[in-house]
Amino acid sequence: MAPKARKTGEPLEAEETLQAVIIADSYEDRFLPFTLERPRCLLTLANTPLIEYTCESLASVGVQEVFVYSGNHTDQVETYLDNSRWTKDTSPFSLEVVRSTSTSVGDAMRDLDQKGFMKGDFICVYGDVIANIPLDAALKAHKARREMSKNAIMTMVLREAGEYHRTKDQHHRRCFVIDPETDRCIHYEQVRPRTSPRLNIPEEVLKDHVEIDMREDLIDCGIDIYTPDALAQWSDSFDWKMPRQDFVHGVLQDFETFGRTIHTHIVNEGYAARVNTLRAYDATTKDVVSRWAFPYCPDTNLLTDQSYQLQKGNVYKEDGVVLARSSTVSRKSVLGRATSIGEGSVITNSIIGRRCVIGRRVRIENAYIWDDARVGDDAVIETAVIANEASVGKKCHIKRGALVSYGVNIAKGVTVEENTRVTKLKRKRGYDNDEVCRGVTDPTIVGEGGEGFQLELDEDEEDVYEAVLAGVQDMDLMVDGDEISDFASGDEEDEYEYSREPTSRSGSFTSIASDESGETKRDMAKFHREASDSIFDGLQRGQDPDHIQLELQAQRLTENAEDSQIRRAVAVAFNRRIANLIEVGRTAKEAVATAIPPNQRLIKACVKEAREQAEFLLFLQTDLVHRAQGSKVLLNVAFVLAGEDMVDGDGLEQWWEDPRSSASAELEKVRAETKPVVDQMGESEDEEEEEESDEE
Amino acid sequence: MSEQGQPTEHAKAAEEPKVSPAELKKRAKAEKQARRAAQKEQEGATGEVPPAANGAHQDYTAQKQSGQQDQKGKGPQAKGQPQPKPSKQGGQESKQERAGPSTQSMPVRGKAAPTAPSKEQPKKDNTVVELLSHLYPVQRRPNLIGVSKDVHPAVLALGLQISTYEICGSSARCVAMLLAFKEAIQAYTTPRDTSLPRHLVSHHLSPQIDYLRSCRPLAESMGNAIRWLKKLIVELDPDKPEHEAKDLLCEEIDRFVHERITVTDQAIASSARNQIRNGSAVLTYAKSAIVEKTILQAHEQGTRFRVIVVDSRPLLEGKRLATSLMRAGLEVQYVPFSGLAHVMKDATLVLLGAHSMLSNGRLQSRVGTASVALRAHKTDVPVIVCCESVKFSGKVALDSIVLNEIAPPEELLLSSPAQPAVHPTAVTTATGKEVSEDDEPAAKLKSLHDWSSIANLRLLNPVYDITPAEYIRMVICEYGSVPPSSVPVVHRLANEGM
Amino acid sequence: MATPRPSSSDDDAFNIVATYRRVLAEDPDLTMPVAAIESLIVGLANTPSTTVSETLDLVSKLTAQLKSGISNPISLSAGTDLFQQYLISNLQRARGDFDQARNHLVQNGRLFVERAKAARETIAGFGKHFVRDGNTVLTNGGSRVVGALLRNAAESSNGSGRGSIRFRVIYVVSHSTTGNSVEESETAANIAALRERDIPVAEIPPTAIAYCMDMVTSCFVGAEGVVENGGIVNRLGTYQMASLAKAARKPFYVVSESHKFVRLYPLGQYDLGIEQNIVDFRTAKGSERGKKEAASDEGVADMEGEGVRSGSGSCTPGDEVDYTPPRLISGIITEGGVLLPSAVSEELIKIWF
Amino acid sequence: MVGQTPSLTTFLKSLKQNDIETSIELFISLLKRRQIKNSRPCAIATTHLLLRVVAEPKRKWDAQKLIDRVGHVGRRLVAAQPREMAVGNIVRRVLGVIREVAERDEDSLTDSEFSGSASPITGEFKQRPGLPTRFSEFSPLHGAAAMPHNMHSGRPGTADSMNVEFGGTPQRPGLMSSNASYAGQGPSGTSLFSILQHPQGRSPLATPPTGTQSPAMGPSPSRRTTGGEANEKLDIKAEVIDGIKELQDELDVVDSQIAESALDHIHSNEIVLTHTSSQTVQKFLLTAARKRKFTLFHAEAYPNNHEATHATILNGAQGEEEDSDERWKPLTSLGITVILIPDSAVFALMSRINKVILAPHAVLANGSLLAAAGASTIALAAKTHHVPVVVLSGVYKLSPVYPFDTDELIEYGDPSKVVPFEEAEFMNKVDIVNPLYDWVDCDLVDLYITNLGGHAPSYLYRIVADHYRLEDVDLNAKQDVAVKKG
Repeated sequence: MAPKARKTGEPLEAEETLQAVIIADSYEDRFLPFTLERPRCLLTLANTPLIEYTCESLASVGVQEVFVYSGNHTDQVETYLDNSRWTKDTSPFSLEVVRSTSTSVGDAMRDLDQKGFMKGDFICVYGDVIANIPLDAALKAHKARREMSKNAIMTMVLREAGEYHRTKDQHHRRCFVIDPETDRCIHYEQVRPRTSPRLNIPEEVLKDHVEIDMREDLIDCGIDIYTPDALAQWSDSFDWKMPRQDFVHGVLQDFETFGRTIHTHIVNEGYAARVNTLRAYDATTKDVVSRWAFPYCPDTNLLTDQSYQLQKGNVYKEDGVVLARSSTVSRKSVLGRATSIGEGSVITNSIIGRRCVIGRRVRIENAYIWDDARVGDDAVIETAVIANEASVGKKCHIKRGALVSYGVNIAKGVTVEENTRVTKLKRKRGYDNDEVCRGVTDPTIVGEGGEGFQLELDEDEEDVYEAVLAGVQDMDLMVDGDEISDFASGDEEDEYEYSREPTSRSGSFTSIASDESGETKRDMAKFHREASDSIFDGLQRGQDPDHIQLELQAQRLTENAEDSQIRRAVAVAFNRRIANLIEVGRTAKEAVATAIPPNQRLIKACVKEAREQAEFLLFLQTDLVHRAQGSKVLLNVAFVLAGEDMVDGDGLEQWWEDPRSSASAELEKVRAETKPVVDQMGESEDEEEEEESDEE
Repeated sequence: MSEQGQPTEHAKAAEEPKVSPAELKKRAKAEKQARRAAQKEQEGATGEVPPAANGAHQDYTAQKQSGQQDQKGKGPQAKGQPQPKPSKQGGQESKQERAGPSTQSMPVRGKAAPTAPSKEQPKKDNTVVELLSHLYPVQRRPNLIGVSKDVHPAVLALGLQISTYEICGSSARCVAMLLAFKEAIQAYTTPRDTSLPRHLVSHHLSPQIDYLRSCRPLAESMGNAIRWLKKLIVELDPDKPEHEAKDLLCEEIDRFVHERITVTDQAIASSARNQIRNGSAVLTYAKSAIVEKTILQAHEQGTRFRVIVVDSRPLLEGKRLATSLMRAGLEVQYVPFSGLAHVMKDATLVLLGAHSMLSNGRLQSRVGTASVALRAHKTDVPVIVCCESVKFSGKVALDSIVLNEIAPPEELLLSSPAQPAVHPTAVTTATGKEVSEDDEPAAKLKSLHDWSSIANLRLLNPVYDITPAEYIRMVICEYGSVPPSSVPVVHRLANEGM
Repeated sequence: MATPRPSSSDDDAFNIVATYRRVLAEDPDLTMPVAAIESLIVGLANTPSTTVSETLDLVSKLTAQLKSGISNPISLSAGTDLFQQYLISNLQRARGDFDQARNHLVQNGRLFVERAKAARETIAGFGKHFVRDGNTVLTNGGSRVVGALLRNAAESSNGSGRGSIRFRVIYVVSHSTTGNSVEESETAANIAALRERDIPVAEIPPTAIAYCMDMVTSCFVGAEGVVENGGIVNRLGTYQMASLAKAARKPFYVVSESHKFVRLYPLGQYDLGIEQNIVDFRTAKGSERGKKEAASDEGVADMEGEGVRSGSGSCTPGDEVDYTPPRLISGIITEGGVLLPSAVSEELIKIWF
Repeated sequence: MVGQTPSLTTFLKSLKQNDIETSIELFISLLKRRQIKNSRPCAIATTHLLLRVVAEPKRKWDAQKLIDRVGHVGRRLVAAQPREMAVGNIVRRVLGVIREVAERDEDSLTDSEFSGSASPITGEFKQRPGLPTRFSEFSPLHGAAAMPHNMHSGRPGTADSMNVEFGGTPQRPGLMSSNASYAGQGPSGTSLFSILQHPQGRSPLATPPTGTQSPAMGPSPSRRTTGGEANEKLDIKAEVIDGIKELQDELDVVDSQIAESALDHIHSNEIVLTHTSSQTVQKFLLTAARKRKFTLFHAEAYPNNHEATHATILNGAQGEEEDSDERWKPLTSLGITVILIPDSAVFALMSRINKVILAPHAVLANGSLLAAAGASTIALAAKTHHVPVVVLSGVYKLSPVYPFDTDELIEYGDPSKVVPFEEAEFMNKVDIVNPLYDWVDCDLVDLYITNLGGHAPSYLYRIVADHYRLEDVDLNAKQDVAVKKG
């Protein structure tokens, strides 16, 4: 079968038409509850359905023939496409929606193989990809390789990105081992986040290759170039479900036997992203709105009936938007046609669909509001998604991460708690996605007269909520500690529904424990030892804080340590200094007084926001547990720190609240004496705390 | 705290898998040595310099590291170069990262430097722009041979770092110089038949100074400092025993550094920050330690405002500024020089740093400043210059042609941030160049990297320009705020008065 | 805009000046040039003239009377000159259908008026494109065209079409003690109309223009006459406003129907050919002006058919005008489109040469 | 060719096989995806596309149908990428050509038709609008009330200007003079007379802008067609096609025409500064370089255009289509000293420069222009140093659009040109702005050089006027009419 395809493939070369497959179904449900009613690829991103972006991307690389695979909601997909310009005879490529019973990418591929649509090499993408990468180079390279050996069956197109990138899939650390000579991918693995980054590379790989790159800094948005041969591979092994975990992995496994090779094409220009989690949705929207995906920006008006205009500060308005005089729409927002904003309302960083009615004095931040939604006066909407035709009553408060699904009606004055997901429909038991039924309205959630209920999550869906949450977290949280990857549970691959491990819900900053796992543990320990030693020396020799600071900085660069480690090192060093002052007979008070104030710059340098302060205190505390007069010292330190305002009310508060600070009896004991300081600082700063908390 | 650069982490982490542990150790070692070295020269130095000078100052030290590394050929860049193939993008990219915001420690200049000498010596003639030929250094990067033996090693080292731009920024250079001089002075012994005040300057100090001048034209601040120092020495009581005299000198120098540079920053920043009000949009250009400090302080004292950072090739210093501000939690907008016209409309205040204030009220500062000031002036946005009085100068200048400095043209070859990995190491390696060509229409085409081989083609990379006084509303120095017209007054008071 | 003042007109069968005043009075939103044309037509109708030359003589006679009868004839002269020129160009050539042409004029007076008004609407129609969301517009009261323009913008500001346009208006209002009522009521009406339409309007005295110039995005003024070099003659204070706008680099637009183009080429403020006692030097003995009464009209020369006028021709206070040179004007918005001042002279050149 | 990224060349190739609608759609999406960008490529593509539209096989056009068709297509193109003004300009020019042709038929047959009765329509179609056109080009709404006076505006002067334009065919001057013979109009007729003109049969209320359009569109075609069905339909298609061909020729020669005047502007040992890479400028300088020695400072237009600039300096400007390899000699090879400087250095050097030469992206009706970002900073610096700023622009870049709101004309590009996408934290926290164009006000420009010669900015309105038909300035206006009617 496959060989035949190849045979016909050869002569065709000349006028070979470029074909592509869109896997429109995600075969998973990270977008619950929305995906109950709509296929993911029709969800709108910046008011344009995802599939549009995908098709654009394909058109822009000159694809001539497209097959769309879709599992659930196929009819919707079909109807949409039938009315879209992609099926008109003016469309740049011919498009066919393939109905299949596939429940995984694997099935789709096998089906494709049987149907034998594919004449030659083809591109395979998901229905939720946004990319403006020119593929010519990749295709050429691929072709060239295939000329040389027909075993080069696949090329993966990958985009470089830093290790932590808002647009990058946060919860699978996909690790590619590549032979730079041939761009061959010789090993692929998905490292469980927060587990030791140890790869088990078969040693022959290491033997055969002079030079290998290990890349974990790549955005893999599933743009692959297959040969028909590859399809054959799919067909040969029926258990394969996912292109990476199964296919790539599998093919590489039996390289020895079949000698088939998979290659990578790494690009460092252009944009590529997959909207496969709500978090990715959030990130990608940001990218699109702030023009990283240029030319795919709202004001490009991909859809013919759109009329977005860019205004200063990346505000996009479609014709006929009605803004009350006193309303303000500030940076990075998109407003759809015929949407009206009431007096005194403030829209920030939000996407609002068409024909929405936003009441008076409404505050909307980082929210995604789809078409025809209405929001009552004085409502507050934080980072949340409000789906089509949903309505939010007066004085409602939609908290961060809440998802309000289609047609849900939140009665006035109701507060929707963080990360609750309100919907009208629910899925019949069993995984047939299309089987949905109306659920019973739950007044406790949507209030009297409201419509909808909370969709309770099965284990495997948990991570959606985490994803949302993660999505709104700002970079530095994502950067220190792998909390995020922790959030979205570290299972294999997201096309996958099964075997999700329950997710931990650790607090929003690095726990001490989290610093020490597996191999990292060793490095960190090493760094910690060195750093704290040198700081301690510095303090002993009464060196200038800046100097110590520099020393520290240098070490940090070498060890590539994280902020929290620095803090820890500093904390410990100070404790040691103090301890040893006490040994020479000073009282805790004196000791602290001599140790800290002159060197406060050192602390200020690495301890800034409340979060960091809390962490710092935590480190102090935990370290003091096993030191003489620990509690006394802690009290004094806390006092001094507060006095020199190196820490403020928040810091102390957070620290005090933090479970880890009262984890064990001795911890409790140590911090006991410090309580007064905390309280006193606490109330002095309560007010700001309030506002901060809801700014968060 | 700007040092704890996330990107560095990424970069590092990103390359972790690729560099063998052995390599890792090597680098670690290299860096450690560097650090030690840095520290050695550092002794005492940091004492005077508060985190205030951070921006400049870290550079200054960290640069030392990289300096050392370059000499040992072990520095990260050095290692980056031999990478043969584009396929190593990862590696390069992460290098890029290091060159990016995270690199307060290694100003982009650092990279350009190594290639400079080799490229320059042979065909100086057709690389010089006649119009400005007077500005080209006789010989950049003096080779240690032929330097008079009187030159103190500390000064020698400093000279190298200055000439390779590892220490740049006029305050940083000034501080570094004085510290070096301290060592030089300590090492000095008065010959029999003469007395320290009479002999020291002429016979011991001047060779040092000349040497430094030969490395890179002295900054105004250095000039002032030197003048001050000479005066001080000459006025010493001849009968004072030598060691006392030397100690005295050293103390004085420390005091000078402290009073004239360290503290002044503080003073200026704290008066300048009051110019920033709630809701204002502060526009600044390139990177100035004082401006940075001012903005940060204003932010700390709770003023709500946003910052617009305009930046320009080749140095992209503004990016470093933007990074540190963003880390401090400010709302930052970053604009390439070409976007100037657009952002100026929204700006309510323009804060500029200075290389030096000239006696006719004109400002000498990073090239491009003049355009910014002009645009601001036209759109009626107040322009404020923050400048320590050490940088005030007796000189006058009408345009940027006579009084200026030419940086090595190679800097212009730096790959644009647009495509980092395309020619990341371009400056230093031939391979980098090829890479860059591959994705241009015709690979056969010449690239900018063989510019020097093309007759009639010149690259010109001036360092400063002169901003006319009428564009400047206010100059803030440690003595307070003055109109540009009274610069000479302050100069006499501050730099000649003593 | 000029207002009727007790006229010292000669005892003609047909009193052009009176007619003119009547016409103006009857239709408040009629512009002076049109009014002038109207009255000329009436005149033409009343006095039977058979030959072309007769007609022309008659018209020029009437024109002369009219001009001499009105204190500030600049604006209306636009109308009269236009009319004359039209006659000349049309009648002279097509002798055959002289009567037809004449009748056409006589019969269609009303039509012309309508067109004139239509022109105003037209201007308002696209002039509104100049007003953008978030703008602050500065204008000095009285001009009906500007009024219309702003009203038009206000109406389209409710999100229809291109989305809401939220702008604010600063009106320069001179409550000149002796100020003429028409003017004031005009302004008041405009302001009221805007406020009706939920457009915030601020009223400032002329002395405050410079102060608020920084918050202004663009200025719009009307014109009594647009002169040959593209400059304009308009109520006192326009010049200073334009100068200030220029200084602050704000666009300064003139809104005017094209029938207000006057054949007049002033070299400066005192070259408008009219007598204004704005600057009145006084000593204990009284005003200087007494003496130099006679020598008060240089530059009048180029307004043809214009003889030396009697002292009666001096403006009432609140009625004074000044001249704004073209270099201060960013554009002239006419029913035909936006002209650069340089284009104006071209237009006039077309008629007169 | 497998997976070839679409571009101007591929588009032109595909024009042959694709049917018209497809080509239009394709062009639109190419515009949207910026795979065809910058004035020249857009202009070229547009002409070719319209050529196809007009030449559409088995389609009999009468002028009106053709106008509507082209207008319709034009609107879609413009809507797709309003900031590529060249597209709109070309569309307008083509419409102009059509009306031109239509009018010629007119004359050949209307003489008999309406003898005495001077109807506005006949006027409109009889001769190209001299005065009124120029008079109201700037109007975003195409002249409106000015329409009636078209009938009086046959002036040889105008004819000439058009001849320059279309290499005027002999009969046209004749046509002009012939108007005089019509009743009710005078050679001295002018727009200012509008309110006094030809009242018969016109309700004053019909005068408002949209109204005026309708009679033009409505009755007239029927009138005309009833006239000379036969002789008109024969050639109109061919004629128009020729017209468009002429347009294409114009696009080919435009640079050389501009370059011809090089020697009048660049004297020996001059120091010239230019910005970003532009064929027009390159050709201009090359021509000068053949005869004169001068020094060129070249600002690199970072971050959007510096690569192209470098390439130009090193290897000479690129040929017509952006992806053809054909290049001209670099200036350096002609012994011209070229000095590459970063944009920031412009002010520093300005005091030594005698002339600044810019190439616009588009030139606007009031003499202001859009050019690569950074241009306004340069122009400003030049102004303050009293250095003349010369703008080289093909007529096809002159747009009759009036810049109501200059910010709207600016396109913002891809921030990753400024900061690499990889720098996660930076791109996440800092908002990065990368404008592609600058708006340069007319008072910063001293001289425009088009393929018709040199003009002061204040006179530009005239040139613009000569090239666009009053009725075409605002393409959308017709829609309004249509809407109002239906």
